[in-house]
Amino acid sequence: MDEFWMKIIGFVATVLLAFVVGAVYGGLVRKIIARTQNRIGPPWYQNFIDILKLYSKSSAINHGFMQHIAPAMAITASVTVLMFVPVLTGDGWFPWFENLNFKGDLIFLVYMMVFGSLGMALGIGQTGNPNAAIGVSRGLSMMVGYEIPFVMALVALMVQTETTSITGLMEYQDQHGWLMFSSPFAFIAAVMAMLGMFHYGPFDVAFAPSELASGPPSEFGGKYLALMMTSGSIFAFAKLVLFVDIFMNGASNLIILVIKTLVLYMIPVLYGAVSPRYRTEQAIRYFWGWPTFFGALAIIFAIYY
Amino acid sequence: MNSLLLVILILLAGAVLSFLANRIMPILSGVMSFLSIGAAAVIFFVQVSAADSMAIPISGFSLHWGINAYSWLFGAMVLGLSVFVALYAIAFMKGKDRLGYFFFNFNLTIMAMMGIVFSTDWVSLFIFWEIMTWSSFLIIIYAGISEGRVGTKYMIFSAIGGYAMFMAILVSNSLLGSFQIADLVSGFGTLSLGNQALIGILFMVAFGVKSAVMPLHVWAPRAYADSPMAFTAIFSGLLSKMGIFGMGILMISVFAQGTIGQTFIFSNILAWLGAVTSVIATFYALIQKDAKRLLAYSSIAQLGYIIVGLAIGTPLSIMAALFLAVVHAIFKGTLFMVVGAVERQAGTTNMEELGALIRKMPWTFMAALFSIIALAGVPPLGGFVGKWMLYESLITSGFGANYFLVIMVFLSSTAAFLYSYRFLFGLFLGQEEPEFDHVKEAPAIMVVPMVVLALLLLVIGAFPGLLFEPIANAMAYMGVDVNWNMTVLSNVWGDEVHMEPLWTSILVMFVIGATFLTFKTRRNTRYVTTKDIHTSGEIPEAHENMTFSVNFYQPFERAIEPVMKRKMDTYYNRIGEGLESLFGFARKIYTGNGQTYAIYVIIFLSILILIGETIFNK
Amino acid sequence: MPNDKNSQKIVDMITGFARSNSLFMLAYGTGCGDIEIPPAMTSRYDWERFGYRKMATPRQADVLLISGYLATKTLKRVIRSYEQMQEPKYVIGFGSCTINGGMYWDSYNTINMLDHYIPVDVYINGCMPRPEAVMSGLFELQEMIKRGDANGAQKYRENLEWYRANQKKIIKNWKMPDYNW
Amino acid sequence: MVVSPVHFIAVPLLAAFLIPLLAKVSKELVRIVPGLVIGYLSVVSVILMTQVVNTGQPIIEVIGGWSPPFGINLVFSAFTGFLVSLMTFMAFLIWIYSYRFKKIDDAPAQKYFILFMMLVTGSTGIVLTGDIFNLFVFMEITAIAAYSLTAFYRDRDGAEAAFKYLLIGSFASALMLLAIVLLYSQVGTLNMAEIAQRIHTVPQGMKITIFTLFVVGLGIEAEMFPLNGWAPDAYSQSPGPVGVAFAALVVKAGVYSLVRVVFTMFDIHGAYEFLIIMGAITMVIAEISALKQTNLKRMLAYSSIGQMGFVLIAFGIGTNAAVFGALFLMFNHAVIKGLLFMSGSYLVYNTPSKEIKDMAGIGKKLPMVSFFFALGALAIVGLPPFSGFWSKLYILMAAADASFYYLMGTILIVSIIEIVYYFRVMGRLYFGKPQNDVVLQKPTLGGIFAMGVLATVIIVIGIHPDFVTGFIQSAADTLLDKAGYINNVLQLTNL
Repeated sequence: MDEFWMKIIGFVATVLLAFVVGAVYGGLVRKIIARTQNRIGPPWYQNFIDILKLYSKSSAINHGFMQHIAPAMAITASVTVLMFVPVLTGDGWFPWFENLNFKGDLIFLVYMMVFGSLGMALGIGQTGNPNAAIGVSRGLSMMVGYEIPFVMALVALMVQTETTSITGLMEYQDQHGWLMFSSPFAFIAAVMAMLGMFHYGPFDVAFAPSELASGPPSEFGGKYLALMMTSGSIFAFAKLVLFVDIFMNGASNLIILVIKTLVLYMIPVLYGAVSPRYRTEQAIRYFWGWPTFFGALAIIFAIYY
Repeated sequence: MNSLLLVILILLAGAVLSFLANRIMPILSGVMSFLSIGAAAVIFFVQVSAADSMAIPISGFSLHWGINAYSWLFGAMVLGLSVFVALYAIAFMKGKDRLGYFFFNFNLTIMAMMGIVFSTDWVSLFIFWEIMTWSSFLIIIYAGISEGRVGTKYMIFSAIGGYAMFMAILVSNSLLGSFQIADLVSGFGTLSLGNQALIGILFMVAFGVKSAVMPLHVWAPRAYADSPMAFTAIFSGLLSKMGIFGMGILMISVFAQGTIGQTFIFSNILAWLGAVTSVIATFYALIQKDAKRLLAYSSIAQLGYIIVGLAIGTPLSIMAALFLAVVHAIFKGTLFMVVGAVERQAGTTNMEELGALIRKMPWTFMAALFSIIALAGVPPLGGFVGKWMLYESLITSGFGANYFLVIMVFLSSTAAFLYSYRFLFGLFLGQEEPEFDHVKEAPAIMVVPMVVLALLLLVIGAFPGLLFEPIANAMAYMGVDVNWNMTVLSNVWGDEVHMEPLWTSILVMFVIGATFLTFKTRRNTRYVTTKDIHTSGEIPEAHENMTFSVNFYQPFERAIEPVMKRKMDTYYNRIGEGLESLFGFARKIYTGNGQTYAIYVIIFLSILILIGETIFNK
Repeated sequence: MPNDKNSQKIVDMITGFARSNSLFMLAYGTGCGDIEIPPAMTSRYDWERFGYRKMATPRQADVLLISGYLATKTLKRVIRSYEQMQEPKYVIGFGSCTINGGMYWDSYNTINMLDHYIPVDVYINGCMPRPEAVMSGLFELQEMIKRGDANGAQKYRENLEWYRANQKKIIKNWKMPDYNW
Repeated sequence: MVVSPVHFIAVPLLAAFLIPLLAKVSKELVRIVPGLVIGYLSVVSVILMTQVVNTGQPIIEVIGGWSPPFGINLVFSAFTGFLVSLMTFMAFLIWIYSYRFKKIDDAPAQKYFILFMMLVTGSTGIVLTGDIFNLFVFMEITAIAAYSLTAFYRDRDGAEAAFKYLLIGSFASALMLLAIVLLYSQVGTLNMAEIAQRIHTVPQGMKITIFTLFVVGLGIEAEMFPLNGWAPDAYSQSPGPVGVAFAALVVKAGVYSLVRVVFTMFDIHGAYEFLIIMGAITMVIAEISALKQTNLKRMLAYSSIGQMGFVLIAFGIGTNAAVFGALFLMFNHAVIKGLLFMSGSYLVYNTPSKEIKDMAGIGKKLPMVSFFFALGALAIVGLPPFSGFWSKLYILMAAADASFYYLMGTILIVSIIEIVYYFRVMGRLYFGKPQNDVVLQKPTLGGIFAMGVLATVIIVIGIHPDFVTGFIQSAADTLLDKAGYINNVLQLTNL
């Protein structure tokens, strides 16, 4: 029983950590983008203020049941993904952040990541807003684009290490060093896929502000938007941790984790800050071009490894 | 009386009775059909055991029937789903004409499928196979769309398949001296390589047609889409599985005996065909604007996965294939029923016209939602379990080409999200239209089967072991042993997915999130219509519909344009045209002119006299 | 203790802080004043420093920025957008046109006093107001939110009939969903 | 002996001559008497067939007391008996069907039944006779009746068809006569059993020449390609019941004689392969032509030719199983094509153009007829559980056992073509939109009855083929037992 409560505490702590880190990263991103544009930018805690304000908005409307529960589905997906990604390894400084860590399986994670998007898409669909639907159409189309190199990279890793679970990959890395170096093509493919995964420029066509009226979430306000942003923060963190886990052998304490995730996160952020926007089909073709080539290379590399 | 015979006879009697009942009262027709299928199902699940077997001597042959774990799996699938669909069909077909005709063939198709499942020799299997073919053909042309062209296409391909099987059966009989399936299994290894290939390819063509593998699939989209939805649920859900049933026998047990099974080439070609089928079919599914067509293409794609699983042939992949087969039967059956309900209530299935039925048909939507989640393979529903096993089996198979196969399958199933969403969006979401204000929820008799099946998917997702058990038994019968666990999925590398924590996590978080959303400032949260959206201040008129539903995936279409340029259909049409002109030429032999015919006689006579020595002198 | 005044105050303070430092703005940029917004957003003045942000939809926005004159035709859209926004919501009248019609004071198709139609919390004077003025107007709004003075929405709800009567005078083909929150 | 094979020839011939006289007594007698005659023959055939099967010995009847090889003899063996039973059965159904086929006045009825009686006489005579010249005579009787029946409607098309038939048919007669003369000059006998006994004495070259003449002559009657130009026209221009008679009687007799020549009289081994090749070509060309037809009856005619090609293939394979299959197929073809022609005729009568495309939606107006047609279509393409399936199964099994894989492939591909055109018609019948309102020619009660009987036979045999397989098996055994045939016939000499 004790253990159970410890786990629950660990679970809550992990979610909170993910939220905090994710939201701070969100603020930092805004700051960085501002700096690249020669602006000062908002304070690093701006996202917290925004979320707080949105929670405090008094009224909210919905267009029906699906829209009502869509953010719940999003946060379900985010938290569940987080639960299956080992946040911290070993007996670091903060052992309670070793979350429930059900054996995370990569294929499962790939699918679980879609759960939230699909749930959101359904909610968005119910609003009847054409802009939102266009956004969904673009977003889903692009997802098909970036998932391919991503999965290729994952398959390459799985084949190379003969395990499909994240913990397995990390054990392998404990012995053979970071997969980032021992499987470089997979890393390249995955990072290129990551650009799309975070929906920063040039792959922000789904949410294109000022073209689609902020796209998919355009009918979501107040608590819905707040929950979506919370979920987004957690999800971003979870994804980053996943990348760190599979390519950089995770992190044993919080600082290393923050450093590693931040470094990784800077790739899409900085790339996005200076890039114009791709149209959807251009984005898809991009993903099915070089990233897929590297993915294929990674698989071939893994076969002969 | 033997319970196997009883099942068949009840279904046959049901067919005849429902044909006759139509004369008394049309609705009785459907009721008769439902009752007979229900009775057959009860007998099947209660009475039929592995000990049952029988032989019917018939003109020099004897038709052997029996049941084993493998055929029980498919039998259970057929009758289990048919009961629901038959119940649904009562309401769905109400008010249509020629119900007797429909339900006669409906029952006959199900009878034929049970016959296929029960058969332990090829002749019996072939007889029922052909009965299944023509009875389903008769239902396809029931709708009368385009004057049976769809039906003709179906019939041509079925005939190709059927006759390929016929030939394979006869060749194997002449080589092995037995029509028994078991004898083919045991004797296949003794055949020469050429004969193995011949029999293998012929059987593959036969089963490939029904399971709509790549070059043989062109009949499927229209046939699925144009028959009445109550039947398409059977057609796509079960009839296609008969192809899988046969392929399973071949891939799992027959080829394993032969040298051909060890060369990899055969199964690899098949696996790639399956994968390519699924990718292309998925692409076609997502450019459809008719929900029925969308589901039809989706069926083809899903069957592609199953074929990949069977062809790879590791224990896990076979298990994945069989699991997907069962789950696909359930969710695709449900989805076609959903489309049927929508068609019946709203009068159309065009996704560009329909929309926002969610508030009018909430139960139908729920069934559709669960089925779609299962179709897309998103956890935690049943579809995910099958997909996971398929991927893991490919990844752990240790064969280079399979790693690219997994990418193909993945591409297909990721693109499947697109059409999954399109389906739900097109029918149930989007803006409400006054045109469809009159739409009401389908009658309970239609809703209940759909919802029950949808819930079944939920249960299978939580306890996949419920399905693993019969599947593992079936595979054990076929000589492949697998380990299974009630709620844990595992692959050969020892990696596992535990469904329990997954379920707990998802459920807990969902409940927390939903509760939070619902109770926070609940009083202030209110429903507004879908007209009340951000439209830059413009207030849309009641008749203005702003749902984005035309060319929904246009950007994606542009991206995949090079693939879509080549259509199998056009190749067949070209072949067809070529043959037509060739036939036209042949037909000209009969000029209709008496003199010509006389000249033929003379020429023939002279030729024979000239070369008679060489022909006859042997 | 929901009725505890002190706790209420603390909550108010926190929400006031959050609301005032996170203003999502819906700019209704039909007038010429909208040209002054980009300088305010971009590197010269960079209003994101203060948590201001442009939002594209009224569902997510807190502030309706009426940037300039309003023709009778556009008034309807503005009202609609305003009503679609969720509380708490604020309106900033931008430029003299919104105050008294400005140079269009005698135009047949421009409204003169925006305040008659929707409640304006802050006016920014000038024709055009420079970005500095815009920023100062926003600061003013921030202060008002913190103080709890920016209650235009409440005013609108309470005096809905009066506003409606004014609006209907201008808009002849009145066809608008009910405003009921 | 109460009944004897002679009745098959004597009674209908007598009836044919009596019909004009009877017409003086009562108009109705003209219609009734042929029925009685054929009914009687059916009973006779059943009695004789049971006798033959029970004793295992053929009944050999010598006409005029001259024993073979000098006199004419009739051989009612299991093989010929089977065919004769089939023919009389079909003839009986044709009588029922045509009793009041159309409201025709009596003079044509008189002619019709006279000719029909002659047709029956000739066809059964061909099958029963043991004498090659006698066979020729019966073939002429059949042919003359058939020419006349083709032109029965006395319209331009009918006359043209009849003329073509006559033209080709005279070739057949001439060639056969020539062959018989040559044969007689070589072996000095006309008795088929004796010919079979002495054929090895004929020089090879001569033998082949004679054989060639026979093959071409009989091939015309058996609708072998390219000698079958007469068939489509004859089938499509003759009245409905006559089409049935062609399919069930005339062609069967032609195939019988060809088979008799190949299997019993001659000992040329190359003939079997020849039959296979010619059968395959016939089948392919005919089915392809059928595919392109727009006229229903022509389509059925070509299909009929195709089926005959299939029969020839089966005979050509020559094993016991194959011959069994071939005989089964002949049975099935008679029954099924009978049903198709009977129902097809009514479909055609209700569409003045006779075009398939104009038959759209007729299934709703004539449900029974359309149902019978659909059933026939399902059966003829060999779908289980109808009778056509079993014959196809047996033949293909025989082909597989003989390792004729390419042949099997050809047959099956052709079957696909068959499926295409039959199912196209079916789809059109049931699910096309009705085009025009024509005055419906409802089938007569007799017609429905005849079709119903055939449909029942198709379904019953399909589900339980054992009803006929015993007879067919003994028929096949008898056919292949060449020595037995010679012995049985020539035993009479020694008596």
